[in-house]
Amino acid sequence: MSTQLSLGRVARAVAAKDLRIEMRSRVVVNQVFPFAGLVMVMFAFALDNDDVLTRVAGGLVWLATLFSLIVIIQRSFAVDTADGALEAQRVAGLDPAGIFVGKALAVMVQLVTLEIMLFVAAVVLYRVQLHADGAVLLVTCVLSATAGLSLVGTLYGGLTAGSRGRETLLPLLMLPVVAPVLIGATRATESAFTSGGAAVSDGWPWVGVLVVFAAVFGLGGILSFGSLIEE
Amino acid sequence: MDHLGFIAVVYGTTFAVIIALVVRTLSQGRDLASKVADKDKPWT
Amino acid sequence: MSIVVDFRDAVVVFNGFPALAEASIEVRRGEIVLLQGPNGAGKTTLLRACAGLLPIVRGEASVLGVDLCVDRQSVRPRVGLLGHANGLFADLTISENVLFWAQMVGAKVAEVASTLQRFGIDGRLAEQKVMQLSAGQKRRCALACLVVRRAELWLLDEPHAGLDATARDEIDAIIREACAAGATVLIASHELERARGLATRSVSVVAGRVVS
Amino acid sequence: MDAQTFNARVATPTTRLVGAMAIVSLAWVVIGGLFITPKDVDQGDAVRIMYVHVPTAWVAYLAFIVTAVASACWLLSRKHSMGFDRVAGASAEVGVVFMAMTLLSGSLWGRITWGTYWAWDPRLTTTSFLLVTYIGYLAVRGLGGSLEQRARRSAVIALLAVLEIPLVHFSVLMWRSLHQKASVLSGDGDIKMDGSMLTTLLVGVIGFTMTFAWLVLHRQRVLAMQDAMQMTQLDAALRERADESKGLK
Repeated sequence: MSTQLSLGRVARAVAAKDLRIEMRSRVVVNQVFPFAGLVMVMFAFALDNDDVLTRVAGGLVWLATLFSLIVIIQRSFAVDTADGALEAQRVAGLDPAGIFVGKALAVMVQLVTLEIMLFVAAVVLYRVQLHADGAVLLVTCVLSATAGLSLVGTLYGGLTAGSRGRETLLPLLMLPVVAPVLIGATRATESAFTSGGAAVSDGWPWVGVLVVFAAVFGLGGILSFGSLIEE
Repeated sequence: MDHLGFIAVVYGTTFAVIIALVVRTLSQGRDLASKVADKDKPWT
Repeated sequence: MSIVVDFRDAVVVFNGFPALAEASIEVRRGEIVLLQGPNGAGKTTLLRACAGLLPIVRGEASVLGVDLCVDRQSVRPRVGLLGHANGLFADLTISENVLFWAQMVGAKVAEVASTLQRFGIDGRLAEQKVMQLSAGQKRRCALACLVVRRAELWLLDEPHAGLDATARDEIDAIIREACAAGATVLIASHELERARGLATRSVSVVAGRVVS
Repeated sequence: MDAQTFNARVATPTTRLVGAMAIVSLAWVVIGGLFITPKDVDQGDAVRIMYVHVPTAWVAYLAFIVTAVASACWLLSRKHSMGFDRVAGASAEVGVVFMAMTLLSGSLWGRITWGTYWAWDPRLTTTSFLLVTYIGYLAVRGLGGSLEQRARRSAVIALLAVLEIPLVHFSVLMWRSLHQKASVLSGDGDIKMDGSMLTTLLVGVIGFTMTFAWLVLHRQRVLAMQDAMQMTQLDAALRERADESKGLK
């Protein structure tokens, strides 16, 4: 007799599996990371002004993250749908909420790694400056924003996985939803960099928005992921 | 009337779109109603 | 509970087409039933419906005592479906794949090791990535996953397809062993000679119906 | 086989009444809005756009409330009646069209009054996000699968949109309030209305709501017939398969 496993254990196993697959295949590291770096360089070409770049660096980092999120989510579900493993997980009766949380966790780890790289790139390429009190804000902002992005991405990625036209449907569904994260994370990051004369303390209310966002969609995803991945 | 062009565009498109929607809905309905038996139309 | 699969005039629609058209079938515990019939007759749909993947549009259907018209979820952990896809993660090794499923049902690591050994997957082979394996090795790996999941009802769709004679023999042995351990098996196959030798009973699926 | 009748009409006395009321009040809006009402003291003739813009905006938001409520009803009702799902779908279809018209008339009005087609006003931004979200909702409805799955999936998406929209609105609000308030927006909507202007606006709201009701009722019946057609075709396909299996036996 098989027993239903708790959400936490399913989530841990799924997250470990996804991360191990990434460690082996290195698709995200070898393809998505360079892509995101390239986007940062392209922004510099397009804006072509050092002062402007320093001023909008926060927004560019989060835009590059959003573009990469789409690709990472598609990769995350391609791993499962390539040989029917997502269906096998459904047939095995795994708690869908556990699959949801696990995949979101794995995506979150990959995104945070990517964002660290992007912020280093911003310091080097766009000449932003970060002070100690800003660093605390920045870390909190990155963690809460990334949680929200990963949860929403996984939610809509699960819906579009295996359906026709998923490449185009995913951004259409996902981007409007993550708009508050883009706004909030960008403002908080600008405060952390004190770009455009912003004060570090201005950023904290935005972190509140990001936390609420992640909580709302985390709960929404746990409740609804099962019905979204059903045929 | 000032801004006659703008006002004409607003009234024109709004009502044209509504009429188009109504016509499409009616023709679809008429088309299907002749194929679907009355027992499947709870409103009749 | 001796009747494992019980379909009565079940209709299952796939892409707007009645792939199962008022099909009725009864399978008892411990049977190995061969489903034969031409392509498009509804064999795959019957297996997927048994796994609770497809909604029953009309008629009645129950699997392992669960009414599929009401609840298609709770039966799933107890059945194992091996379709055209193996459901494996290509970038992981065999033992990691099997371990993943073992974790999901709370099986012990020692149990995984012994299962792999029984399947002749040990040593260097177990540490190879799935994408480097042959079709037969992949199929064996997928069956090993079913074994560690301790499925009560095995639903096998063309398990012999694309395999050489040795691999087919190995798969037959695995199926017999599972059956001896108390599992019930439904096999859809074109390898009639081979599958008849394996099955305790065979039925035909014709135009969405089951004919004995 | 009982005799089947095919009544070619979709309309019922109720929808005819609603339709007639819609036509009368919309005619009133055109005549009243363009010719009878006076110019506004501040806005001039641009205020005439309001008689169309405000009611369409109201209907667009109403449509999405109807979709959300119908989706929740479908999920919560024990029987999962398909009627709820069809109302949700029909309402979203009509709502998307009205929302597009609202954005068009709004930006033309903005060009006259504010001097710009677009301003990052929270209401405007939220409205455009609502439009894109419900275009996505309609795309999800078109994904295929069984009727029940379509209903479940789209109901979940509609309710997720209910979570999304307040968050979008709030974050845009907070974003704009941290910057200096856009000066073009001051005085927006505060029109000194005289009797005929107010009446025309009110009749417009009633007329467009009636139009919405008529469209959703009819569209929902069309969807019901499409679903019934699917069932009839299934019956035919079942008979065909039955003959096929007899022939092969």
